Amino acid sequence: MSFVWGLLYGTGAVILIAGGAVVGVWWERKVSARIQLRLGPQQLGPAGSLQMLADVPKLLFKEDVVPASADRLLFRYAPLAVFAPIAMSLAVIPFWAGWAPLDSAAGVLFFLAVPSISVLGILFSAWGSHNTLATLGGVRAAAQMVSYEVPRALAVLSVVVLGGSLQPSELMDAWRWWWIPVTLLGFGVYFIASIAEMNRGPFDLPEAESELVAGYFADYSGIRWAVFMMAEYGAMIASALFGAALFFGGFMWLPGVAGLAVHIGIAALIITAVMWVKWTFPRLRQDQLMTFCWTVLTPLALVQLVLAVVVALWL
Amino acid sequence: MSAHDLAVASAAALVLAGAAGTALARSATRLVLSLGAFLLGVALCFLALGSPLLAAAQVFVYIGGVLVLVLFALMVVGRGDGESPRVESRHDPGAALVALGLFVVLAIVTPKRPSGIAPPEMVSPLAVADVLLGSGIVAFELAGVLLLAALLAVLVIVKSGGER
Amino acid sequence: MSAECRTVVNVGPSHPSTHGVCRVLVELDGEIVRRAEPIIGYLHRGIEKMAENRSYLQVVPLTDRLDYVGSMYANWAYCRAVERLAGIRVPERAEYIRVIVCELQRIASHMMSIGSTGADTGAFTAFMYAFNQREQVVDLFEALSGSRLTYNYVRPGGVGADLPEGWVERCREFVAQHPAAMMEIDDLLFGNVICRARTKGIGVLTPHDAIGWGASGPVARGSGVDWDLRRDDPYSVYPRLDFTVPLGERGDCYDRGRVRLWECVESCRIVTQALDQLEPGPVQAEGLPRLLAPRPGDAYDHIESARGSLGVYLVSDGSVRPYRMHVRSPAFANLALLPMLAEGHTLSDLVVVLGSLDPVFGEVDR
Amino acid sequence: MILTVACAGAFALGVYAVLVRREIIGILAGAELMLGAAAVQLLVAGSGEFAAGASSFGLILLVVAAAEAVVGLALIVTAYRRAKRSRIEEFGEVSG
Repeated sequence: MSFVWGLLYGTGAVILIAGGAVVGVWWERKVSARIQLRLGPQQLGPAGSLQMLADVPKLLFKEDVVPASADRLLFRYAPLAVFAPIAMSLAVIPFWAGWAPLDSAAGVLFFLAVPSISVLGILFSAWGSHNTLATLGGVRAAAQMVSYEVPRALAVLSVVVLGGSLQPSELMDAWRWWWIPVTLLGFGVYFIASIAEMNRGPFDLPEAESELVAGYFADYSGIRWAVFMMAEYGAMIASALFGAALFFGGFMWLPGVAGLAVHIGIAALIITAVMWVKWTFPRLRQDQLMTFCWTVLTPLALVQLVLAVVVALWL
Repeated sequence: MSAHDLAVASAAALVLAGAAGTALARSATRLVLSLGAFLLGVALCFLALGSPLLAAAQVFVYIGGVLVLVLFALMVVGRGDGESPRVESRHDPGAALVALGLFVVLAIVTPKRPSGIAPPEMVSPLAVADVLLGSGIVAFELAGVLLLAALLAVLVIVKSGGER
Repeated sequence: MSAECRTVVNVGPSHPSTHGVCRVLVELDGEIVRRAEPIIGYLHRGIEKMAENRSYLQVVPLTDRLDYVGSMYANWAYCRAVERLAGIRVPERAEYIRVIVCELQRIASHMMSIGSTGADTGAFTAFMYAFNQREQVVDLFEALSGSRLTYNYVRPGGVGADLPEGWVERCREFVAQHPAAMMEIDDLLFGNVICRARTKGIGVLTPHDAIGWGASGPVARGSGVDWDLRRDDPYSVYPRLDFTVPLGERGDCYDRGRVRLWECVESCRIVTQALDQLEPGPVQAEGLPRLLAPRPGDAYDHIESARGSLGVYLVSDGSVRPYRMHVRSPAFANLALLPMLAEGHTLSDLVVVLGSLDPVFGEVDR
Repeated sequence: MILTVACAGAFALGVYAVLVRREIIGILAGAELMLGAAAVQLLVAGSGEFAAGASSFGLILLVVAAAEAVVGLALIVTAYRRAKRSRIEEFGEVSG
């Protein structure tokens, strides 16, 4: 029975991410166009909203090129290894009072742990491509994603300390509105570290197009490339939904379906902010990226953790 | 055979297959893939044994951390010629005999749980925290000290290597 | 350390940040560039040789293809050499128009450079803002010459055509809004903390090296070398115009970028003054034959292009075709600095350094 | 039962890898096999009333093993950068 449920859930997650990616790409094109004095897509459908209907078949029908010198096994399945963990991480997001698709006792840890598997996929694709630029991108990705997991986990931990549980549903039951000011710093850290985790600007060094062309997915085309893109948007959606729940209460503001709408609304705002940051800031350099993580972000996360502990003890 | 037994059996199979691949693989790619399978199998074992906390920690620390670092080291060490680095073994009947003997001894002497019993109770993270911060506080603190020592050791190693 | 593990990376010839077709052979130690060697010639079309088989007027379109980001400069430098060779006097209105279009061209070219500084550091939005300005200049040029990239506008003896009706007003409108737009781009790009961190202290060129390696234009001025042909070897009507030459202090990528930015603002001042002083009159020297055949001899003349001192050397054997043409390309001399400036920085910085030298490979390879 | 046998097998394979591998990364992987197998066996043995204690000790084991792996990898990379070799027998020649 749980097996059937798992299959259903998996299909749902893939559909959610694919749909989210389609909407997200359109939205990103519109947002970036507004920021850049442009109009963005406007020919197909109202405000170009059907543009992705033209883009998706293009990606599907593109030739699936595997470089002759690539490690075929790694090259072919690396995109899935990047995508699958991110789809899995959606499972522990609390969408409803007392309910998450997988309401595990270690759910919050699960959300932090599982997406980190996708680093392996990135490394496999970088290695499998047999391409110097891709390898450089992979090495950068490994260093970056392993490092930024630390402040991200610490930031989430401060909410866990307040709630006293790693179980998403229990945590949300304990959620109170005054957590927002207490964990605001933590949200800042979570937001920045999440951008680094999903390899988006200004932390998109692994795929920096100005020096590494496209880094670890430079050799990919067609549907496999699209899976990488879906993984990126999936990570953005998952991080935004999880952050909206933990740091802003998500569905707690209104009962029922309205609460879900509020949750998704907050997540959409977070996603828009992620895009805003990407299209405004230049890219960091590798050494600056690591220095920022260890000397700014991690200490800030620790300060937030201490603050949360003090508040939790005082209560 | 219940669903739980099936899960345990598949986790055990993953552990064994991954371990065999790790010990015997010739190319670094296969070694890392096998090690990943083994570590994932261990995480599944933890889950099947009722400790989701340990399973998540295993994934977080090992697959997201240590395995990535292994790959990282392989990429640093193995680049240049571009080929996936070979990981040579010097197969030795003596070593095989030692390992086989160890296996037999271990399989016999280690305490077992009778199979076919109901899935174990889930261990809640709170219970683990009680133990770690209660009777296990010394071990917990020692682990922290060890981590700090490891961090310093790595810094010293890398720095001394960089100067030369 | 004898056994460093080095990776060799080919940046180019087809690569997003080489600003054309250049290949930089980079030896990396981790992320650090140990050696960067630009390999040029991918865009070599033999323009100097082709010029030997065309009449003097027919060479002008060839010079368009040298620096395709700033065609007006090569047009003008070539025309000045021809005029010196054949002793042609250019009407005053034509000289003013030349100054106006070349200063506009400086803005257009610097916009490309500043925009790609943004693109090289990953700030694509700054690129779009810069190109918005560049497009307006290109629109002005299109009204003037009919094309948007290779204008073929400055001709021996004058310019191709007089200013069309309403052009002066459009031009005034553009230069009136441009300084404010520049401030906005400055704020967006060089005011950004990440961009500062990415460009300050990167690729430092000392004034001594700048002079020694023959650097010119914003690259030399970014290092504080106070050298501008418009002022120091005055030509055309520049002595009648009031402008300052912006200088950098540290000679890093940041200073080179800022110098370009301020040059754009100064160009606006020059254009405004030139428009004010513009008098009606002919735009072509009268009595020029269809086929120029200067007396045997040689001539060299240079102007300050957006990239530096652009010189053209012509030898005539008395026939209707140049016997020999040689172009002194500032981009070529500036590009030679790349190995020195990039060494010891990271791969990401190499891209920024290359962008700050602003090479145009049509001119480097010729 | 199944788990115990699998763990014993994994542990023995780890010992074998440590004994026969020539590449340091291979040896390190063998050590990881042993530690992982031991951790699972710990949880098998400590089920029932000791479950929480076993989990806690498993967590500490995890930390220790991770620290070991990271120090080992740092040694590998540094040694490689210094001497450009990563095979175990070649280290006899390295001095200082």
